[in-house]
Amino acid sequence: MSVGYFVKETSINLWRNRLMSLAAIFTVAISLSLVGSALLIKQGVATATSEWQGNVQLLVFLQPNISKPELKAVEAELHSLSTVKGYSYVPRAQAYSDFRRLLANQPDLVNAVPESAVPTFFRVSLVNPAEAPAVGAIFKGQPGVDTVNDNFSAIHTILTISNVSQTVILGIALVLLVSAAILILNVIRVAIFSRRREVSVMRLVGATNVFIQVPFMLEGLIQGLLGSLIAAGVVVAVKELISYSIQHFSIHLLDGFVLTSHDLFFTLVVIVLIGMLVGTVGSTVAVRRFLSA
Amino acid sequence: MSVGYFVKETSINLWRNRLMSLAAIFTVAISLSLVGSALLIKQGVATATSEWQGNVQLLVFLQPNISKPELKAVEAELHSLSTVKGYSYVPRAQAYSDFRRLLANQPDLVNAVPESAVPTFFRVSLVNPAEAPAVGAIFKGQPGVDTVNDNFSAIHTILTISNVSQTVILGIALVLLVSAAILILNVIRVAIFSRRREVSVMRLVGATNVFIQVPFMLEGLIQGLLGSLIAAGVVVAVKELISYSIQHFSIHLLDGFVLTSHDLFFTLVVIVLIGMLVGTVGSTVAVRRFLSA
Amino acid sequence: MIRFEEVSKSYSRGSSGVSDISFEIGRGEFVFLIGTSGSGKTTLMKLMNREIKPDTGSIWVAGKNLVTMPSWKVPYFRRNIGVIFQDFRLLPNKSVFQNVAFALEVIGKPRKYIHQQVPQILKLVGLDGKSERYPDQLSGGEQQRVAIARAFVNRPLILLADEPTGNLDPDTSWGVMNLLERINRTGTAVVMATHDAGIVDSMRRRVIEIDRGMLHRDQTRGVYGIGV
Amino acid sequence: MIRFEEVSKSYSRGSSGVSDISFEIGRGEFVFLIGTSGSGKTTLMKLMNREIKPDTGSIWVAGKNLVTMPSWKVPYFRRNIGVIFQDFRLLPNKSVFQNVAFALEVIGKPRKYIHQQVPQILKLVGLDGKSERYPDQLSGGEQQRVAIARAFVNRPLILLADEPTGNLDPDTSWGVMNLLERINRTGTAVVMATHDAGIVDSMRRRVIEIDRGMLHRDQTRGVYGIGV
Ligand SMILES: Nc1ncnc2c1ncn2[C@@H]1O[C@H](COP(=O)(O)OP(=O)(O)OP(=O)(O)O)[C@@H](O)[C@H]1O
Ligand SMILES: Nc1ncnc2c1ncn2[C@@H]1O[C@H](COP(=O)(O)OP(=O)(O)OP(=O)(O)O)[C@@H](O)[C@H]1O
Ligand SMILES: [Mg+2]
Ligand SMILES: [Mg+2]
Repeated sequence: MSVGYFVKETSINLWRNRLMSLAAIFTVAISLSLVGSALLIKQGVATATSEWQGNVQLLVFLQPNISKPELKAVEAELHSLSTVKGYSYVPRAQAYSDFRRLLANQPDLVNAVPESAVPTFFRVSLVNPAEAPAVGAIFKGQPGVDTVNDNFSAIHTILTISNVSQTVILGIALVLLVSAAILILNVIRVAIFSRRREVSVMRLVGATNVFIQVPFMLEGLIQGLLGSLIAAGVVVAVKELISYSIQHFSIHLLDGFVLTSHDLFFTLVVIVLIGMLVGTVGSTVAVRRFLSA
Repeated sequence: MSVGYFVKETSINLWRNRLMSLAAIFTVAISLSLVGSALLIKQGVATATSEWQGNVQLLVFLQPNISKPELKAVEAELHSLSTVKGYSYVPRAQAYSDFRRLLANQPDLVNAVPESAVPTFFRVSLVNPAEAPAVGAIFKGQPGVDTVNDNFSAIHTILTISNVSQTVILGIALVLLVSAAILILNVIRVAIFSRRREVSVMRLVGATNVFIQVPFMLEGLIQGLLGSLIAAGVVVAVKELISYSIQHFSIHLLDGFVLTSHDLFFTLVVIVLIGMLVGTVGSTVAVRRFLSA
Repeated sequence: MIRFEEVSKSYSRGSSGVSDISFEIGRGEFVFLIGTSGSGKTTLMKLMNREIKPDTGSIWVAGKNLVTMPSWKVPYFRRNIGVIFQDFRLLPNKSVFQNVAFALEVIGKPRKYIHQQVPQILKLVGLDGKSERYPDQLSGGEQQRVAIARAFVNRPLILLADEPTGNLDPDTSWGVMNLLERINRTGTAVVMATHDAGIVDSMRRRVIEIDRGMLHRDQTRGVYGIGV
Repeated sequence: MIRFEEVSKSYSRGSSGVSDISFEIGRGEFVFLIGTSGSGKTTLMKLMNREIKPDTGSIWVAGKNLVTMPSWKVPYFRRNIGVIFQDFRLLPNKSVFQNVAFALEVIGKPRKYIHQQVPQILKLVGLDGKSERYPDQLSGGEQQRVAIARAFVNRPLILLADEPTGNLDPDTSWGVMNLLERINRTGTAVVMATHDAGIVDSMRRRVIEIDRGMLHRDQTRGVYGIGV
């Protein structure tokens, strides 16, 4: 059993059965491109969500007549809390202009509210947005604090959408993965079925099962590898396309939808490993059927 | 050339080559399930969008000191316009409670605005939300009208999201469709390749090309049909699953995401036609390769 | 019936094949094609059946010029010719009955005719009772006889038999030779490639000998070896 | 070397196969296996090679009990046995050289040894110059000779030859018979199924005749037909 023999054998077989090889490679490439793109999009959504989450803010409204020490106390409290990532004080002038912007469509309303009636507040960003209610509770009773607006229902909605869509996309990726595996096994099975006579002749001249299997295994491995490398190329292209579209058409909603090269790398590794695994296992299992006789 | 001969021939071949037949059927089923699901989701998004669009409203704010005849004139105008689907007058009391709800988080602001400062308005729904700016322009100068709030940027955002996602999903469906076609052709090619000897023997005993091709064509047709029927079943199941999830988990955001039985029927017809077409054409083309010699 | 005029055919690899062969075989003749292994007998048969085309020269079979024949006409041409291939070429997916019946289905014979003819011919070659078997369930000689039955069944004008007795025992071989003779007497031209000196010597029919692709001998009422 | 004890084997369809066969073949013997087409010669060969298992009875080959042999041992067992199959069973994806070399690669012979042995054996069967061809580029007789070369090349203990001259002309046949005799003289037992009465009659070796699956005659220094 020399390595040279198996290498030679495998390359001859790949070439002599190139129609079959190409079919297998194509199948791997197409199926894994789909799986990879789905995985990539899932990661994009995850990134976008944590980006959105980063924007979640707690607004601590202060009473108009808050005293300096009370203000200091609130600020000290914000400073000491480890769950608070950062905060900023919004003075009356800015709060008023924010208010005007918010109600720009109803000028009558805006005119009805004097600047003095607009409260000042702290804009607080949290380490983990899910902790917003707890942090809000700390300040709610505090002297000088009017009310705490955790736009929590907004967070909740975004988190729900994100979770649902991540689950759905992951589900799609899994369905695609299973489909890919079945499709690849299918095409390998059919390809090897047409070589069953060859296998039986090998057995008849005294080749052991391992000796027969190894070249088929290597063939499957190489087909899986080549197919998944093509798929990897497609996934990279898809990533570029998405990034380009987001920038070019300035779909601001999707600004958070950044695909990091880490995500990409992870996806590519997953794809290539799956391709090699399915190729190898598929051909090994397919050959074994004709070895049992 | 009797019909009986071809029917017998086809059924024998399907059975004697059942591994290949199953592989082809599986491939058709899996690929077309993906295509069908994508099509279905695209239609769901389209339905949801038109549902959302139906909720788009034009708010015609009236001046606090509007006179009765002026009010009548505005109402008459609304009544006469064919682009207006419906409208309702919102009196001060209701407008004020709407306002309170809107600013529930800022009680100071709410307290600062007296009920008398809140304007009354007409809530107008349009036949085609895209016409909102044009309709708005009609009322803007009119006596007694303060301002017109077409929440047009919201419509715009929703339409953009919807269009983008419909395009993306349609793109995915097309990619899946092309992938499906390639995968199916692939598996058929490989399956028929392993029967090339059979084809050459037929030629040698004087069978015409048509005589050889017809059973292969019928085989492909039946494989495509069976595969796409399975895919149709999967698509129906996907539809049920989506409907169930939306109701069960009360994902209100997706309330408009209704899949009509018309959409479903259309999708199923498309799938089955594609399956039959690809199966038939695929096997015909694949056999032809071995007929040229 | 069959006319070869200065026919040459060489395969891409090496110089093998046949070169500069001319002969004519008349209606109802019986001809033995002999020669050492690899001399070109099967190549000649393939040329007569238009399985391959010659490089140069012209071939006429059953009144048709095989060199200029468009490929869509080939199937119709082949229906006049029964061929027993050296490697049998049975359809592995069809039973014995179906394999033989196929030659009749191809030319559009009605079901009833087929169900009457096929069992008859299977009996003639000694395969009655094995008609439901598939080729891989038959012995070598039995497969050969299926091939013979298929070539006979549509009463061809010309019968090309490439070593039809190679896998048969002497008794069965003589049975097949009797059959070939009977077919020949009905006016069918028979061309048979063979290595069986005994058969050639006792039949005393026309012998064409090929030697390394060249026509070496064409003898009426010939024998296998010159020295015999 | 080979011992059959009351061996029976019937195929699922019909009653064919062999029944109640007993015989013993010693080291270095040369045995002809004869019988009409379909009598069971190939079935016996397949039993000796453990391609199939008997229904009842026991078979010993090269000191091994084939009935109880676990299937993972079969490949190692087969390396002691050279087989020439009636239908050649060449690997279509390998050239002539590779087909023959494969039998040596399987038993792990070094490259150098292979490159020295294979051309030698190909020359012996008259295929020098055709080693780069693929099976479908060979005449019937040439394919048969490749099969013969493959069976010889690893100097087996036992050689099973199923009609090894079926597609060969008389001269080449005699060449193959000489080869078989030489191999036999080195101590290899040879079992050869054949329909060639001339060869059997002039070699005068042991003859085992099978008739419809039963042992009909076992004769030292026998002839093909009883009456000859
Ligand atoms: N497809 C091919 N490609 C290359 N060479 C070929 C091909 N077919 C046949 N040959 C060569 O042509 C020569 C003649 O072959 P052919 O099959 O006609 O011989 P034959 O007389 O039928 O021999 P046999 O008695 O062994 O069947 C042989 O040397 C063979 O190797
Ligand atoms: N796989 C099988 N299934 C069913 N019957 C079979 C199978 N293989 C062989 N037979 C039958 O068993 C009988 C013996 O076959 P075998 O191949 O041993 O004959 P043989 O003596 O080698 O004949 P030949 O000289 O024609 O090669 C034949 O009647 C054949 O039809
Ligand atoms: Mg030949
Ligand atoms: Mg046999």
